[in-house]
Amino acid sequence: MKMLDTIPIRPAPSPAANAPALLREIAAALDALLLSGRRHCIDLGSLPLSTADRDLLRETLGTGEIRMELVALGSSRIEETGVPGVWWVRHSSEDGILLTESLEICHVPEIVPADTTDIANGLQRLRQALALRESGGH
Amino acid sequence: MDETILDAFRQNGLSRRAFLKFCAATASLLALPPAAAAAMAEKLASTPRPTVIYLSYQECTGCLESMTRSFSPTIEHLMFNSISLAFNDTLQAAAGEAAEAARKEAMRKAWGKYILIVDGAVPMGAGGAYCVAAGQSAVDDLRHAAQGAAAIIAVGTCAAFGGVPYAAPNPTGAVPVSEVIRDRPIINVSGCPPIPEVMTGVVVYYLSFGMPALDRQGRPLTFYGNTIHDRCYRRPFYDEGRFAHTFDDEGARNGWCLYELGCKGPVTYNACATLKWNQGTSFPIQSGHGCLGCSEPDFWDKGGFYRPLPAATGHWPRGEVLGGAALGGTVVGVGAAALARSRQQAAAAKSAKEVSSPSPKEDSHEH
Amino acid sequence: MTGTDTQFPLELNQPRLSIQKPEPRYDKQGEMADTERLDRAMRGFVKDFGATAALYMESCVHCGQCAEVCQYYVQTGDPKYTPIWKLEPFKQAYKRETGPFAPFFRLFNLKRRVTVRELEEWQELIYDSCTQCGRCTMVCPMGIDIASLVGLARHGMAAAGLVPHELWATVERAKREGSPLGATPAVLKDRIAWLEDEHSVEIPLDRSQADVLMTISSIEVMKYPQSIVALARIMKRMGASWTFRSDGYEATNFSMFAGDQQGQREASLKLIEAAIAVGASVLILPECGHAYQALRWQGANLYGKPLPFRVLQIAEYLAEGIRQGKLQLQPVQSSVTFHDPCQIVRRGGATEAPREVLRALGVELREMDAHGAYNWCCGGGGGVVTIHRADPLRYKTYQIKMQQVEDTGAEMLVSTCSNCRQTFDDGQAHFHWDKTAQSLLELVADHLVTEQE
Amino acid sequence: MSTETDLLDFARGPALEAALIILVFGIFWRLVGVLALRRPRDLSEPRVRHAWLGGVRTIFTRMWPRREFRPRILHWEMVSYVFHIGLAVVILGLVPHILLIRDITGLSWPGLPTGVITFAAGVALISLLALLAHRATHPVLRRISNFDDYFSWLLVFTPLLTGLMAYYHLGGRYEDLLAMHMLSAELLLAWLPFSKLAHTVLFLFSRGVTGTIYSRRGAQI
Repeated sequence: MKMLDTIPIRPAPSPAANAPALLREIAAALDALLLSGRRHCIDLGSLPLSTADRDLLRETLGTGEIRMELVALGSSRIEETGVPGVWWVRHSSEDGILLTESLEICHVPEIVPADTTDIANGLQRLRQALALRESGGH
Repeated sequence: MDETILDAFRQNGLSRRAFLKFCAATASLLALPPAAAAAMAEKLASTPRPTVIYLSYQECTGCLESMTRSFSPTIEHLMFNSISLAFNDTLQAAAGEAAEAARKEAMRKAWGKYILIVDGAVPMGAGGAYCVAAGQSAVDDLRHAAQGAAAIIAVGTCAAFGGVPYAAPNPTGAVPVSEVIRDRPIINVSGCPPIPEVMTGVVVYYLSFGMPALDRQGRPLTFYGNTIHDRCYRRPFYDEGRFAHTFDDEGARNGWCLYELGCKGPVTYNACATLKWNQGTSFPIQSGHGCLGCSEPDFWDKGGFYRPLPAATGHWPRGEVLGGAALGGTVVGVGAAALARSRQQAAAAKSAKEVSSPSPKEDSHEH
Repeated sequence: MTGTDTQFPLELNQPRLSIQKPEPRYDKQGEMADTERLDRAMRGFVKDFGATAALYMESCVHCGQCAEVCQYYVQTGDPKYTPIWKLEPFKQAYKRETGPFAPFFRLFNLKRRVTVRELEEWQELIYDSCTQCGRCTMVCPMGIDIASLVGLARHGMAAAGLVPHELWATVERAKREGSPLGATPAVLKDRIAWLEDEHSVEIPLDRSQADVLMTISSIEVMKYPQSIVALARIMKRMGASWTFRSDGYEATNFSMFAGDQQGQREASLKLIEAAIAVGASVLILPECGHAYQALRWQGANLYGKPLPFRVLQIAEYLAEGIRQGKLQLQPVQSSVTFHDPCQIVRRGGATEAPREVLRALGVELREMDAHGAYNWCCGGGGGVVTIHRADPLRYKTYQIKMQQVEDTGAEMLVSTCSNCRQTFDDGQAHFHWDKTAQSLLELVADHLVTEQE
Repeated sequence: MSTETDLLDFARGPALEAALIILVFGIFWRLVGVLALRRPRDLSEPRVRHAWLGGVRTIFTRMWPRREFRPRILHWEMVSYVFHIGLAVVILGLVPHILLIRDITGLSWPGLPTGVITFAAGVALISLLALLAHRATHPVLRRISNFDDYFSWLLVFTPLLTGLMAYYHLGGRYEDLLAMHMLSAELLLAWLPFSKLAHTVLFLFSRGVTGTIYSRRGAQI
């Protein structure tokens, strides 16, 4: 009887089929961003991307200047690619599982700027802390 | 109870960023266009956290087991942030009369507004006696609970289409929820079990956008809009005519199409091929086994899991039946020929008589 | 003349060219109710239906290819001349009466009964526009032998008295006088005596014993007597023991054309019995296509047992003689094209014999574009040449043949069927054509190596 | 429980069984009903021995028209050939079809890529349309065509069309289209023995018989 791990399993070959179309979509979205300021988002999870597709995307877009890490409900990585205005966004869960991966074409991804309510809440917390410090500092 | 979902997030110490991330992940899961994440965020930010009642009848708890393994949105997020799970036999701490009392209280408070999740088929046989809890039969319980529900989500193939209990010979007279309740919107989330993210995703979708678009089987098109076959990574092999003929042949090792081994992918609507299972790890076909068609009605009774789709479903004895047809045809053919021959003989005899006594008119010809 | 329509008198002795556009008409023989006529037609048609004919009737896929090779359709473009359409009422009758689903069709009346009107209308299609040449058989992708089915259809038509007058009259005369053209035994004796005198040849008649029974077409007796002389000279040269018999000489069988089976059988039996009476080992059929069909291939079946002698068409006999060195021939210094008589070649299988003879004559044989089994019919077969009203149609089809012959550029046109020859002569006169069809037999007789050598 | 999958189950189960029974029953009825008619022995002296060999040969030689006939018939013969080959490729090359045949008969062979099948089906459909147009316009074909011709055409056309539609999910859901496809093909099978479509079997016999008769006479056939 053959051991299971001796059965040779070869993965099916998968050429880069979708990346070229994606790159053209990105170019068009950048055009639109420059002209009208419209932001665009491409959900990479909804497309069948092979390893070759990913490699081609990575290679073509390159690495940019900004790399951010967001820690909320697990970690998220927000990286600008070598093409300014194109952001590679990866959200992971608390267990480190990739939830969604997208390319955002915008000046800054929407999730980055601090929200007014959150700022207000933070300000409130800051004031409380200050008050506590002033009252209890001595 | 008018606390919104965003409020719930904040109360749990989460920022709007986390909320946006939740929405983005969920929209991606639901295969909504990226712009819908923003719409969802807006809607959920203002939607009151709904009450959910989860009832279990003839089922195996496989669906709930599956649901608790959802990674996006996680069941924890659902329970703590998005919904108020007021009753679930298995998950709640309370038991017995305390549990029943809690349920009654929750239903009374949210009467007409709560979401009812039903898991399992409903036995109708013997007056519903095959499934009784707290002195009430499943069918009566369901009828009552449904009256106060804004919508019903039938989770699992048993609740949606009858599933295992409904399979022939169906000794308990089991029926799907849709045969008991006809006056409430029902979303069928079929599968044995359904994909965890599909179950949680449907709940979030319902909260964000209301009733989803359904197919004819009452399933959300978002998850059940395509067949496994159409989204299968092995589909190119089908198109090239490359098939595994046995589970251990060259084709199977090469990962070729499992159609010949009985894969029901072409007629099975589900999201297995795209969402996959166990946090996107794999799905049956990727693991080398054909699709059983578990999200389709009557999948137990379709002629066999390993019979190829185009094969006849009936298990009639081919040789005997067709041989009999050939024999019958031969007998009828011989009969028809015998009849024709006897008519020919009669015609020949009559014509011979005419020739032997020629008609005077023909005879009297002169030039 | 009871039994035929007096409105259209028969003019059998008129020269053929005097016939001007005849009125379209349906001929009927005998007085009987339509139902009786129909009953007879169906019985006559159905009673001979065997598995083969039934198979053909079942197999047609209505592809229409038969029309494209039929001279009548090709020359007129009229779809009613589609060969399989000529059988339509009979196909319908078959499906209703004999086919495997016949009881079903009768029960639900899915195939309605054929009417006498239809049969009358189809008379032209069954007789006037089909020479039973069998070209359609050669193209049919299902291999349906339409020509043989037309023969069966004619059985029904004849039984119902729905035969064109001239053909019917020809048959009647053949039955009454022993010959369709008046070559009675007495006339035959006279002719032979006169020919013996005139040409100083010996023509044996009514010998009691002979190896070879020679038969004759009355067309030859009446129109081409030189053929008989040619025959006598060749037989003498070959040193054969042969004879004509006044009790069995007429090789033509117009009853077969008309569909009169009784008559066909009687005519064949005369020949068979005469051959047996003289103890012949060979019965030779003259240059006549349908005689070959009637006796060579249908004779034994009508007789009921295999014939105790061989049946050869004269060209086959000549070819044998040449092969055995009994005939030496002088070369013919001319280019020749050969017209294949349908019943001898396409439907008879004697394709090579006449060509063998032509080769022995050293001619330059220029085959027509379609020859052998794919030959175009002269247009006179199947009894069509007897039907006066069919003449305009026949001339149209004859044009194909003329063109074919012209295209070869051959100096001489040879055939081995007096019925074809008669058709050629008639067509030649009609179109003032410069080509005369020659008899292969006469050509051989004219080129025998002279006695001294 | 749901009608749409019931339809597919019906097509795969009872309908298929019924169609096959009718097909086999009908073909035997028709063939035996014909072959059991009188078959008198031909008593004439054959020119050629073993004429049946000629019959077998004719089954093949009659597949292509003789040179003499080609100018007038070859073009439509080719269209007809294109249709027949296309149909054969679709019926015998598509893996689901092979699996069905294997399920019924136990016979199996390798399939063809679906691209080839789609192309063949498209070609078959187009040639069928052309043949219909030809039948509806050519005077000879108009004259000799009957209900059988047009209905049989429809019954051949429908499974091809529904098959393509099912494959490409055009105009409905796959299982509905598949059910329609199977039902239409089953209707075709059940109709076959009683119609001109029986030429699929009859051609062997009618060609063979004519080939035998004329080979026996030594004629070219």
